[in-house]
Amino acid sequence: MSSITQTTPAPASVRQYRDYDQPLWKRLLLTREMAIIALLIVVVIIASMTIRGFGQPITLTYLILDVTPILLIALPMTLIMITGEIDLSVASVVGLSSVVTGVLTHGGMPFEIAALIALLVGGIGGAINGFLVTVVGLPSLAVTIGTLALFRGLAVGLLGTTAVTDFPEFWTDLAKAKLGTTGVPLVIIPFLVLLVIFAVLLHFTPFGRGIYAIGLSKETAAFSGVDVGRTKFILFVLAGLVSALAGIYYTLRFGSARGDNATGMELQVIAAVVLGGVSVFGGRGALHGVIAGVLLIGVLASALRLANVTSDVINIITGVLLVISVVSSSFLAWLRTRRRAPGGKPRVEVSTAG
Amino acid sequence: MTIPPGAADPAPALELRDIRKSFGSVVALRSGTIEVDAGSIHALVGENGAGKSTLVKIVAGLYRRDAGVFRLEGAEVDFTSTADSKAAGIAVIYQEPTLFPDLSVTENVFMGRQPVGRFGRIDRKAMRAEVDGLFQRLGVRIDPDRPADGLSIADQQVIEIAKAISLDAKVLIMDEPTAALSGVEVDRLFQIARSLRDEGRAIVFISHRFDEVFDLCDTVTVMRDGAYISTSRIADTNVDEIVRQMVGRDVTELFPKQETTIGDPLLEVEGLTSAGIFHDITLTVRSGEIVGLAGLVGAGRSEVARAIFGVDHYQSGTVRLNGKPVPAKSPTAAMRLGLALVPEDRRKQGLVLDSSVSRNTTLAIREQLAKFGIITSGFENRAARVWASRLEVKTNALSTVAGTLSGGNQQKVVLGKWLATEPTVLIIDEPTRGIDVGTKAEVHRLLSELAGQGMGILMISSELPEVLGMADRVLVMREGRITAEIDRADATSENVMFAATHAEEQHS
Amino acid sequence: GDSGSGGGEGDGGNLSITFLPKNLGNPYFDTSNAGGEEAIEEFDGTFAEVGPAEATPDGQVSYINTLTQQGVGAIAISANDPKAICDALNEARDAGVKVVTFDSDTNTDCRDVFVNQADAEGIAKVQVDLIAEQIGDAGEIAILSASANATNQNAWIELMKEQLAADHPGIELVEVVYGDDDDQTSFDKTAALLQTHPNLKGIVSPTTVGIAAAARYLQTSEYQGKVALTGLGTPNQMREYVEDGTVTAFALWNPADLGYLAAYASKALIEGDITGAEGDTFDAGKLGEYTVGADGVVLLGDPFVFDAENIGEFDF
Amino acid sequence: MSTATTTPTSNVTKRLGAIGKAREFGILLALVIVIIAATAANPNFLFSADGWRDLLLTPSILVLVAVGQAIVLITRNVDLSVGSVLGLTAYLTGRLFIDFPGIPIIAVFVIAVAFGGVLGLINGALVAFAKVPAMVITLGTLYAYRGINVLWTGSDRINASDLPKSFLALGTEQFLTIPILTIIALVVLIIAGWYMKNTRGGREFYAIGSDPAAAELYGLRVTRRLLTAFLLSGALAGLGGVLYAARYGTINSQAGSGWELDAVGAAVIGGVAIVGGVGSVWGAAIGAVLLLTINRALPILGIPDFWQRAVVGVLIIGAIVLDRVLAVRQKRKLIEARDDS
Ligand SMILES: Nc1ncnc2c1ncn2[C@@H]1O[C@H](COP(=O)(O)OP(=O)(O)OP(=O)(O)O)[C@@H](O)[C@H]1O
Ligand SMILES: Nc1ncnc2c1ncn2[C@@H]1O[C@H](COP(=O)(O)OP(=O)(O)OP(=O)(O)O)[C@@H](O)[C@H]1O
Ligand SMILES: [Mg+2]
Ligand SMILES: [Mg+2]
Repeated sequence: MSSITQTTPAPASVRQYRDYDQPLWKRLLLTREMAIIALLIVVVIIASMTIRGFGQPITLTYLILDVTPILLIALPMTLIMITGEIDLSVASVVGLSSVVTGVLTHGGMPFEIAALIALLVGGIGGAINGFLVTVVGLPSLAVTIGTLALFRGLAVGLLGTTAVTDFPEFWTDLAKAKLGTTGVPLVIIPFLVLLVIFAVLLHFTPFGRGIYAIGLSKETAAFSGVDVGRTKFILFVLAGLVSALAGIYYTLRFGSARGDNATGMELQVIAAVVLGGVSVFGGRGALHGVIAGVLLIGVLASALRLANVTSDVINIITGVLLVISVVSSSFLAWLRTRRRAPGGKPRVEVSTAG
Repeated sequence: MTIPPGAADPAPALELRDIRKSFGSVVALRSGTIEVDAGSIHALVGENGAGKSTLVKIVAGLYRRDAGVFRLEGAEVDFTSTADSKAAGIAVIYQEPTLFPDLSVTENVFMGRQPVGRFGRIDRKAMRAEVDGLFQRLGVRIDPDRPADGLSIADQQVIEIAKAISLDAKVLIMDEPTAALSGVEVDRLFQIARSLRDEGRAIVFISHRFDEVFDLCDTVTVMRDGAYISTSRIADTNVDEIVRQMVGRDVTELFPKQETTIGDPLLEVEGLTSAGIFHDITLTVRSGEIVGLAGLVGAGRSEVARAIFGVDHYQSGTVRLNGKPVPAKSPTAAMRLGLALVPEDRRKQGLVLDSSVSRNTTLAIREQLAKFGIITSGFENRAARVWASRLEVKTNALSTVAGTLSGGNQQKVVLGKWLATEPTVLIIDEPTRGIDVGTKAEVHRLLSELAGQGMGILMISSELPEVLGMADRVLVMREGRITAEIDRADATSENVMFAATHAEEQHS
Repeated sequence: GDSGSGGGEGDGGNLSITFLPKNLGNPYFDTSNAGGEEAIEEFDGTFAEVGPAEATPDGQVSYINTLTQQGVGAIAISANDPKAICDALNEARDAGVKVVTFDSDTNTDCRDVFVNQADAEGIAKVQVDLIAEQIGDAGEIAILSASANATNQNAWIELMKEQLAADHPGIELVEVVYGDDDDQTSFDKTAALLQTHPNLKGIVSPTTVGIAAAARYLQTSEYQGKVALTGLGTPNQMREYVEDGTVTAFALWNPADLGYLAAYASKALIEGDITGAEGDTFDAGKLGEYTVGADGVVLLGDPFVFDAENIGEFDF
Repeated sequence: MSTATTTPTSNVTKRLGAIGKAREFGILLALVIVIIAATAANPNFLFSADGWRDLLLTPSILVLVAVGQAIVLITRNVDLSVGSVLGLTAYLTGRLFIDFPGIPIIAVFVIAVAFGGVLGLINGALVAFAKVPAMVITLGTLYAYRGINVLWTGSDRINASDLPKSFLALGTEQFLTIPILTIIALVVLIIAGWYMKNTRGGREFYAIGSDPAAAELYGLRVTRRLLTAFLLSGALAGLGGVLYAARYGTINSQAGSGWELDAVGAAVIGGVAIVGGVGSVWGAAIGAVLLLTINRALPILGIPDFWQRAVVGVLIIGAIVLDRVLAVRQKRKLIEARDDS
């Protein structure tokens, strides 16, 4: 079998490069993010039709008030998780900034200055995380388990058994104020501003390109002039700042600065971010999915509470949803490959002759 | 399993016929055909993306064919996992080394089939003894107890070879095993391959280096665009013939060195030292000059390149570009000053494998592409298209994930990514590793052209002809030191190899 | 589920009353809620029970909001924070929901009535008296409390400190630690207390979770019978320890009665019998008639001391 | 490095081996410092009967859970559901004693461990077959298992009086001054440590975590190993649940909540890399002991209750920084040693 089949030499053809191998609608619609958004819409529609009281505007008000801290923190958390790191200390920073605001206000400082200092403290907390992760080179999970305890400990230590409750009414009212008669809380505005900033930062800047590159291949990113350390440091500081902001909001909304404010919120944030399609291994995810993830969990909880479902069932549903959301996509992929596989072939027919 | 000489053996050891395999809309193989006899070494050649590795992966049980016949010693088989192929007596050296970075070299060689004693306890002594024997045979100088992490690509490749050989398989498939190796290692490998052939094994050898193919193999099969083209006995054919079949046209001269005027020094490295890795490295690259950096695998050339570019640490020494100091430990700063590095390990250092061709091509220039700090996919695609077509990257869409490209096409994307930064000095580590003849000529022409335009190029290469053909000046490294500096006119393979292997030699 | 959403039908107003304890899964509140349910069945209202899994104010706020949306008649709540849930409660009240706090109060302006288990003075005194008696009125003692911000515990601890200083100069309170109303934390804190203070003579734990965990640790340690333990506990949880001598006596009111009274106070508010003003009186079924005191406080009665003699008679 | 053999590297080799040990060594050092400091402040910490017992007893259950967690982490996965599994099996243990009076203790152990194993297997199956990140799956089952627990338990609670005395005794009894619980934990630790180091299965866990794609190429049975890892983690959490019941005697629906972070923390502090392939169950066990011993040492050292958590945080960070510094120093020495050879 040494016959040489000579084909006619053809001139090197000029290759055409399409931008995308899939049409726009497919790229937009068949994504994890869209699946979550669709699910969110379905849940809202079903809930408004079947659950008494869900359709009122007040539901929206309470929903937004409830999820705002998670929405806020989810923004920097998404970026951090896309780089493949994680920050478990965010809820503790919420508590710490709440306490700092409280202690300083209680000590006679104007609220505005106290809040600014609390923001600063949050930023410093984030910088500590960032320093330990990027300069010392420790795994972020271990570092932030440590600072989770440290920041919470500082918060509890600073206030002890007391809770500060004397905040200026102007600010506490503002935290709960609504936009005109719409029932939409005013806090949505600072959130939207931050959302735009973070969305542009992640999806439309060189910095954001670097974030994805780091998450997918740290080494390649470093070889390509992405300053891996600086990028991560900035993100941890941002997480600290935004968490501190959420802490101030938290303080104002409940009118109470306590050391244990927002305990355990880190897992809620991470659950929502992950539900929104961000990979814990980094490199994957988008902000619209994350926002939908946060809202989906919030809407479900709100609807189920209204339907008098107890919190344990809500937890089960949240958990199952998380599992289904990730399993379903790989299940679909599996189905697709199955349909294409050659039919009816036996699995193995290795000849072991010889 | 020695085949008695002269025994009639009608069934080939390995037979693939009209194998078809597609990934989504991409047809990787249309009609993959190869027939390998026991006791022979069979070359498989073809352009980048011709489907060679895909064929290998089907034999390995990593992919399942969509259609076609696959027989081992005459019996039809269908593998669903790599364990199946191993059990059937097939050993594969993949194109890209895949070691467990955290495990020791020894464990890497034996993973999944460690010798065990009582209670399933792994017999470390036996394992170690076997590795020592194996490494001795291959002439490997790697510490068997060190973790695989941090090994150079060449060392990893050597371990892959050791692993495959120790499997003692009936069919041994080597997918570009020599791409990262230099002469000495290649010779050792060939010795072993020949002795295996003489024991009656069937060997498939894939390479883009024709001298190797003609040196080692008995038969050669050519593929193009996923299809079988021809099979011939090595004795009955020649390089030009095969190249024509592969590429479908004649290929221009391989080392189209342009005469350039060499100008002022651009890159000046002085006394660069990193304890335990390299010492007192002093070198200069001038405008319009291609400086070749030769040496054996593990001589420390890649480390020098990485330190100059600022990826790695160094203890003392200075790096200047255009007279300006290049700060240590900051690739970003080095890039701003006009330095670029095409790294040796394209999968770990060159590419973001899970990202698109377009994103990869523009990763290093993302800041220049941005307008008012904003960058969009549109900008990226526009810039990427220019380089994809210049380097003839074989893909349909710029959104293709880089990891699914063939090895050579991945290399092209990395090249494009760095050329896009329009550097003053380009450091390029193994520029044509895994690139087919046609494109190799293109790359060489491109490098010449760039030098002609005044770029300074520091080219690290383990391929001696490439160094001799392209470099204006050759530096030779041995065990972390520069041992010789030879002008183009004086450089011969003998004196370069001598400097690379003999410590006593001290050129000035 | 439609239990909580019964609209304003019926003449006497909307008698759907929802109990919102500090957290679910707490046997103390189980007992009090059962008392509430009993009362509500007596007067044909609708009973419901909701609450967060962990004792946090923000968890409670979500539920208060939901109850506001559902438009229940009254909320009977044990507050996790005196201030943090205030705004939510006031929004509920603006929407016509009556608010009764029981067990743990909020600020006075956020609720209509507070059903107090026993006045703080009395609770502090019974515990101080018990420990003084058990350690012979001299030596080191420590307190194992609930969470650091628990309103009622903190108030009692302050009063205990005052009473100790005034009437028991021989007793020294060396430390207050917080077990967060978590079994395991309280258990480990007890161990730490005993090691840190080798001369400790007694522990006071003014929380049902804390006292049970401390008793369990003492029972298995070399300190059993040497270090006295008292505080507030439920008979079912403490029975074993009283019987084997780890604990001699502890105190509590009847939580079922507390819930029962809170339910009747809610009913009275809904039906307009009381407004929460001082001097208002209402009927509380089997418990008789109660009068609203200053600041809208309704007092259940004095705490009860359980010991080996009488513990057999109780089951809650 | 002159001849083709490996003789000149043997010196380097030994030092490389030392790096591996240094990972656990740093944490061990931190632990010893904590114990010495606490004992200096109050000799009772180590030298009283209760002090000695608590020193060994308190971390034992977490050691079990951390060992399971370490195995999962080494395969580049994570099991966040361990706290919920522990809580669920602890309650199951109580229920078994209440609903089947006279049930043999050993049967309870077997049932609970098997139950934990099944819960772990569910995690493993979802991760291995659906090929999705374990963190998401187990975060989901963290909520789901806890929810089932709350649903089942309601506000019921198991009290010490519901459990047989002989069972409770397991939680405190000692053998040659070593608590039974500690002995159980040690036996599990030794077996797990041996298995991870010396068997094909154990090494394959490392391989899979080190590079899952390579594991596929090598033809390792990845699915089976992943299932095993999660099964082990679940079963050990189940065992932890039984022992939790024996030790604490009271179990409500929140038992073991938050343990996932302790377990992951213990493993990571003990040198197990969150990205897999690196570390040992020994390190995780030492990490667990360190974590809980710090907690107990602080009151002894006179740190006021409110500030303890802050100090715990500082000490956790200090321990991992120390570990890191030792590792880096060792590595530098090793590279410099290459010049001398
Ligand atoms: N997993 C995959 N998904 C999609 N396309 C793939 C995949 N693997 C290979 N391909 C495509 O199949 C074609 C053949 O690739 P293959 O790796 O077999 O080429 P090759 O002959 O080995 O080339 P080289 O010499 O560059 O290594 C290429 O176009 C490649 O992009
Ligand atoms: N992190 C590390 N730890 C220990 N040894 C290392 C490390 N990195 C590299 N080495 C060793 O240093 C030596 C120099 O490697 P280097 O990759 O620079 O060689 P090279 O001359 O570029 O050869 P190649 O052709 O393989 O690229 C090799 O022996 C390599 O194994
Ligand atoms: Mg290939
Ligand atoms: Mg190199």
